[in-house]
Amino acid sequence: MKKIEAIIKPHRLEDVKDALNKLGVAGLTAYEVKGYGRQKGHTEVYRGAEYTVDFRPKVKIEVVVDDDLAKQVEDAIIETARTGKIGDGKIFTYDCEAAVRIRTGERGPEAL
Amino acid sequence: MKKIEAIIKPHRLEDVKDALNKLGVAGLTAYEVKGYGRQKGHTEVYRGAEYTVDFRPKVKIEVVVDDDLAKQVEDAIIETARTGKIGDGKIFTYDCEAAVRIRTGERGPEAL
Amino acid sequence: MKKIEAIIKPHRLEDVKDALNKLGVAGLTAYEVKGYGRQKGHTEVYRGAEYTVDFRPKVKIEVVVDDDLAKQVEDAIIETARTGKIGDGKIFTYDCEAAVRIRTGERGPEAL
Amino acid sequence: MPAIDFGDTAFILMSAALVLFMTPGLALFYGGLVRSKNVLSTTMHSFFAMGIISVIWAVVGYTIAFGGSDGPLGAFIGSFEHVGLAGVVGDVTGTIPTPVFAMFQGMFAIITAALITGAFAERIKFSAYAIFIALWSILVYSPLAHWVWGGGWLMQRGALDFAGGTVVHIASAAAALAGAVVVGKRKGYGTANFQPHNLPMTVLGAGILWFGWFGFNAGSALAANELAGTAFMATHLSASAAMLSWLALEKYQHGKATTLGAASGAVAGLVGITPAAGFVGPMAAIAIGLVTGALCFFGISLKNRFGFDDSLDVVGIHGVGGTVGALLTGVFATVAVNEAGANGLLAGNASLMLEQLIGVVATIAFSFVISFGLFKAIDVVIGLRPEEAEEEIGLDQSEHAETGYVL
Amino acid sequence: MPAIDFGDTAFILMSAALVLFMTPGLALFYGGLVRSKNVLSTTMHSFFAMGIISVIWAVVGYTIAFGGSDGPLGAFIGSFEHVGLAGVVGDVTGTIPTPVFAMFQGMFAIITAALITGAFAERIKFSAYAIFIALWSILVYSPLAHWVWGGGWLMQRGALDFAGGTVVHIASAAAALAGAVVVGKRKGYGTANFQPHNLPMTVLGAGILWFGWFGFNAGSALAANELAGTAFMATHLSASAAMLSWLALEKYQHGKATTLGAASGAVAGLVGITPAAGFVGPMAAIAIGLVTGALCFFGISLKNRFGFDDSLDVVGIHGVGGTVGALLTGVFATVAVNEAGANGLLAGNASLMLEQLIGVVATIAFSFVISFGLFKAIDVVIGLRPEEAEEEIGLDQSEHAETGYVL
Amino acid sequence: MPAIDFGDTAFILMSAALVLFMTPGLALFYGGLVRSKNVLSTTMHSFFAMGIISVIWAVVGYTIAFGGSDGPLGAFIGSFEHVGLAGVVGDVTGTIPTPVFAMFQGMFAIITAALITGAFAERIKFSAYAIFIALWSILVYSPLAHWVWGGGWLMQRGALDFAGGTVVHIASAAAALAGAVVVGKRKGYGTANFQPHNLPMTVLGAGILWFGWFGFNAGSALAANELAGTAFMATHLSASAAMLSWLALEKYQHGKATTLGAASGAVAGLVGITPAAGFVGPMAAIAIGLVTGALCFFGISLKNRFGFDDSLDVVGIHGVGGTVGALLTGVFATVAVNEAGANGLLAGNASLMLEQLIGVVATIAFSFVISFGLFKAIDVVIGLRPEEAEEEIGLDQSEHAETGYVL
Ligand SMILES: Nc1ncnc2c1ncn2[C@@H]1O[C@H](COP(=O)(O)OP(=O)(O)O)[C@@H](O)[C@H]1O
Ligand SMILES: Nc1ncnc2c1ncn2[C@@H]1O[C@H](COP(=O)(O)OP(=O)(O)O)[C@@H](O)[C@H]1O
Ligand SMILES: Nc1ncnc2c1ncn2[C@@H]1O[C@H](COP(=O)(O)OP(=O)(O)O)[C@@H](O)[C@H]1O
Repeated sequence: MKKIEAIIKPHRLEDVKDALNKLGVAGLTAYEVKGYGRQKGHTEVYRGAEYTVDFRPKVKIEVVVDDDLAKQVEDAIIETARTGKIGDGKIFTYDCEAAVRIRTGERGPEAL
Repeated sequence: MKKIEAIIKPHRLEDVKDALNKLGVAGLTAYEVKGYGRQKGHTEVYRGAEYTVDFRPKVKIEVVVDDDLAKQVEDAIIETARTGKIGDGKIFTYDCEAAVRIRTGERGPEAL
Repeated sequence: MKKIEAIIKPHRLEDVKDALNKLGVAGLTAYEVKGYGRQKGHTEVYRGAEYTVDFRPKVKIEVVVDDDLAKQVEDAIIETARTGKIGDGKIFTYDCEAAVRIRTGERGPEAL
Repeated sequence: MPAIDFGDTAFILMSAALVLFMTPGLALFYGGLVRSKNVLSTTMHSFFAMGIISVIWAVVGYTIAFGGSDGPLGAFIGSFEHVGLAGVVGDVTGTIPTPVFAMFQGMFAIITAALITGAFAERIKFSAYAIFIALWSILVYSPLAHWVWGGGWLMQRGALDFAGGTVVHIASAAAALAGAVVVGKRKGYGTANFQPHNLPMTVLGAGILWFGWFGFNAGSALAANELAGTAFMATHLSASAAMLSWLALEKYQHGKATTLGAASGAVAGLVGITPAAGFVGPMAAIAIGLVTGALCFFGISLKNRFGFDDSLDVVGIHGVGGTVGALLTGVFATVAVNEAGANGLLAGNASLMLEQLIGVVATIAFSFVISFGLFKAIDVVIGLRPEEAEEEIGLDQSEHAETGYVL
Repeated sequence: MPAIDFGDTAFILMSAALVLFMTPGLALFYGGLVRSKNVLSTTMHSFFAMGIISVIWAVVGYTIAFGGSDGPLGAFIGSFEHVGLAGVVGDVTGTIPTPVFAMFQGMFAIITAALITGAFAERIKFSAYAIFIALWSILVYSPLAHWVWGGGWLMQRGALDFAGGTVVHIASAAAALAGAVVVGKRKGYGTANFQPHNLPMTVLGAGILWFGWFGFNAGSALAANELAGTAFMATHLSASAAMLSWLALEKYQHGKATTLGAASGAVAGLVGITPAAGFVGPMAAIAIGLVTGALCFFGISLKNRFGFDDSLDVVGIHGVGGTVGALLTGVFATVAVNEAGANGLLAGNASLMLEQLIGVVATIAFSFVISFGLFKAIDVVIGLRPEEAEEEIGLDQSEHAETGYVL
Repeated sequence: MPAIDFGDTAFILMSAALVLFMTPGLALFYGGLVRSKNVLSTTMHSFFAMGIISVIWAVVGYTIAFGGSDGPLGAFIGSFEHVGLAGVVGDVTGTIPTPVFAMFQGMFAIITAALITGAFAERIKFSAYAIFIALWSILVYSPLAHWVWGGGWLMQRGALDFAGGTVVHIASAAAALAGAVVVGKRKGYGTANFQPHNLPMTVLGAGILWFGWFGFNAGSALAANELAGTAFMATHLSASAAMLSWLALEKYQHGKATTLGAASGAVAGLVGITPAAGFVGPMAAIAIGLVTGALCFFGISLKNRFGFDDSLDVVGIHGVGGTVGALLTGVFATVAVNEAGANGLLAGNASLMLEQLIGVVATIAFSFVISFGLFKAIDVVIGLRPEEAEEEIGLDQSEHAETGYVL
């Protein structure tokens, strides 16, 4: 199995989820992260003191899928998460050795 | 070493932690995530507008352990996180190539 | 490519980011986590009821880099995140199979 | 010069303070309903009104509203004798010092302007907003206050508006409608999730509004007398009853009674009773509350039917509630409660209803037309909306260089 | 008809507003103490009381409490002459218009009902709750108010209760105890973490309660006179002193003085002084505060000893504090402060103590028994608790289809 | 004994309640500005002041401030006749019962102490803080109140301070400066991010402060008369105008007008008008607001120039604002507004300016020196600061064993 991690712009989450859903991905996990990258941060001012905030709000999606599906998932994310502007984010792929569904104890692709 | 990631129901965290502790796991990292899966979401209503919330609050646990311990950790999580109802979550296992304890510079299993 | 995950004390984040930046790391992702480990928790008291809080606030940094850079990144994190006191955290290294930049579709080290 | 009554003065001083407090309350009420990236800009809309409108009121607003009606334009605006609050210190209005009267009335000018802002929350440039409310307060609010309370034509015709159903609620809602239309919809309207980010904040805001509304309505008696007591009672009972009818409908339509529904219903009831508060008894107040709560519950869906993005339901609550309240005043008013008032439909007088209707229509027309023009003009000159990317990042950051929460 | 005093009227109008404001304050105080998934349902308990109790009060509550005592049941409930607040407009009570009196008293009815809700927070169905407080207000609160303030039997015996130690605090705590027992413990009680989710919110709530309590206690003089001043002073000093004794004990027992301790101690002191406020001098008020703060600090552990889950310590604070305050009124009351009051133990009169005790016991018994019966009956008919899974998800979502925070 | 006026009494009772409410407001204002790990400790600084200062005020503070001035030390402190508030019940001050006067004044003692805490927020041991404000209130606040309002030497010289520009704002700012210097900078000052954690909370705090300030300033007329109305008007207009000048400068210097700027400017304007409120007309009030807002905007950068860490800008806002206000009182005061006042520079009397200056300098010197000594002494005896590690974890956890938010 492959674990695909995507760091995307927060407002793309719903669309990405729907796209993956259409591919037959039954589940995924998401959370808010702070991203630092080419996309510049911004400056805030509090009582005259300027703070530079380098991190931008992003959402990270993690989804473990069968090897066959990995490519399609990647493509679907690229398609739905892309706005064409800097800061659209990255997709990273890792090998996942084992998966278990806690409720049933099912293992491997069945657990997904 | 193995990295074990478990996505569980939030109220199971304490018990899972205690169980791992008993196995001799010295440390772990946890954080709140939003999970999408077979467990359905719910509908919210604000001034007549209905929103479907597909994500459910989950907690993700990450623990890196020596290869020998991996199976026991997995079993312990299954045992303590299981409620038997849909949405109990998943356990994923990955290979971890290296570990360092920042404070001392110790490496490998020693670092855990 | 390698994925380096570091769990560090929250107030070290800025320095670590700057150090990695100097090494030529163009981007990274960070988020708040709760850490359980050798560093003890603390006790809170609410209307006479004592609660033990075992988890401590930590920040987790994730950065995917070219294999060559991995060692330097690790060293830079150790150097900047270390305070010498318990709870300084860990660095874990994983293999990353693929990377894509969503905006351009670039792949591999180029995507970073 | 009539004598100052210290009891009355104590009451109106405190009422003025209460009405001022409604604006931070509104900031919370509105602030909790937007997304967290816009909490400060929304809050700022209200808070800034406390600054700009107060100064404008002192300089010209008060005199336009309450200057003498003897001049040729006296039916429409007051004379300019009190520019810069000249002649106010040392004068007496009714049984209270005129500075107290001027400040009490000034607080109404603030909250009215602030109410409008719910319509274009999350998508207006701060500079455009600032210019808009400054001009609106001078060109719309102050003249309207003159029409109804300052001796202008509506007052002369005999329309009843105890504490500002037309001047405050209908006027702000008409401006809000113009704003929603001209400013346009929020980016992502209809697709993105505009769920309120902090409902406990909104409920606190509603609580403060309710609290402050006693100053607003009972204070409008301008004395600590029986009438103030009656208005207080009507205010409280209408708010309560409207909460119940809103919740009942919500339960019926969606299966659950919500916290936001309770807060919205209460505010609707407060709006509905505003024109009537000093003219009706307790059971009429409950009736007004029940009806207003129910009609506002349906009112908030007008925006969907007509396709404008009135983000925080200014039209649905203040427009519908203010109109319903003004008309129900024509139904329930009775001189048994207030001799200085008039009898309404139930007391056998149908003509009041006509006056009420005229008041409503005139206010809507006047406020909508000028507001629409103002928004259009500002849009041409400096632009109303931030860049798309800025709207997406959120106005707190793009307009104010701040972040609401770092928890 | 006696003359209306505008100063007194101004004061009671404002006091009524302040007492109303206590309920949103309580919503914050309680809301901050629960888990974030129940913040809205807890808030709603208080806020909804503003709706339902007000309407009930207008329809029957007021007349049960303050209708005439001449009828055969006059020692227990008032006559029904004021159903629907009939006869209230145009009437005068003391030196204030009766509508003002009726509303001031109505605010007490609201907050008393809302106080109970701390006992069963986080685990009651909203519908069950709504039915409970509606009935409770009619069957328990209004009669009790009649007993103590409306000319009923306790008033005739001579028990002193300046602003509601028995009627408000003891009555609500007894109902709370019944609720905690019948509703049962929260899922996970004793194992899960019930840490407060938002203490700044709770502290703000405590601040609003303190502020509003001036209306509650000083307003109970029903005039802006010396007595109001004395009651104001006693209220403030008792709150302060109780905060100090609570913090001192906390520091001694747990090593740290906490913010929640400061807020809880202050509320305890406000509860403790409520029955005594108009009968004691400043140093007695400080003594009452110190003692109440200390005893409530121990009071909150009663629930552990007796094994009921009084989630937000209604019994520990309002029950213990109200009882201690009622008894200490029997100790410290003196006609030197209030001629219309009575002398207590320290002024050489032991008999007052007995009356106070009778008042306490009667109130506890009456409220507990009826409340217990109500809870049991509602449980049988529609059920008190949501499904386990719903309780776990949180009542905000399961009962109200809302989420408190989206930060 | 002069007669009690019920209107005046109603007003001062309510004003006292409003001033009390300012302290929870300050807790929010300050609490929102610190990092979330210190929100409770910062809140506690204010809230605890409500406990400790009230009791101290009752025991000795009041008599030091308002005891007779006939004794040999009478120019500096009051006689001890009112220890424990002896003789207060039953007495009358002006037209209000003395208990009301004593409580109204006591609320000033609380907020003044609480204001100081912004200077050493996020890094002081709670025990050290508690000892400091207890002693400070006795040794600095009460004597100063005597100097200016209790018949002491500054009052005799003729300095004008309507509601506490020197006693409250300058005194607290001088103590704050001493605190910032002696306690030292926060760990990480200059490098770490000290961004406010909850600005909506801060804005709400500012709203409550504004609301409460009406009690503070208008209440200082000690009657519900014309003067109270004038002071109310001046207060409101200065706050508004200062918000505008602050925002204008901010926009000019940093490109954006901020929400925190609006809140800070308003507070600056409220500070600036405090000494002048009852002596100036509306346009002078606007002028004072504009100037104070602008100078405080620059004032907050003093700490950078001089290198002290006044975390929440007590010196920059209350010190600068109080001083500017005191001096501008010397410019704008006119007997046309208040016969009991004096003419200032614009009315052709330069000598008032000198008195104002003497008042300012004497207050700064007195408060700074004693505060400095107190801080040093406490540092030697029990230590002012927590361990470094504790400061890093945050004072909520290390000093109070609590967590602010569990969202
Ligand atoms: N090497 C990296 N490792 C982990 N996360 C990264 C890395 N580079 C970028 N990111 C994440 O991707 C986000 C987008 O990257 P950025 O360089 O801003 O734009 P783009 O994706 O268009 O190149 C960043 O905010 C960060 O969260
Ligand atoms: N393929 C997946 N990749 C990553 N996370 C997943 C995946 N499938 C499910 N999850 C996570 O596991 C949680 C539980 O899954 P769900 O399908 O709801 O129930 P169950 O675990 O009982 O099958 C989800 O909320 C989600 O966070
Ligand atoms: N085996 C582990 N797997 C994952 N995270 C761990 C593990 N051990 C420790 N951690 C993380 O590292 C943090 C620091 O570890 P701790 O044992 O407290 O101190 P130290 O790093 O000095 O040994 C923990 O709070 C936890 O977040």
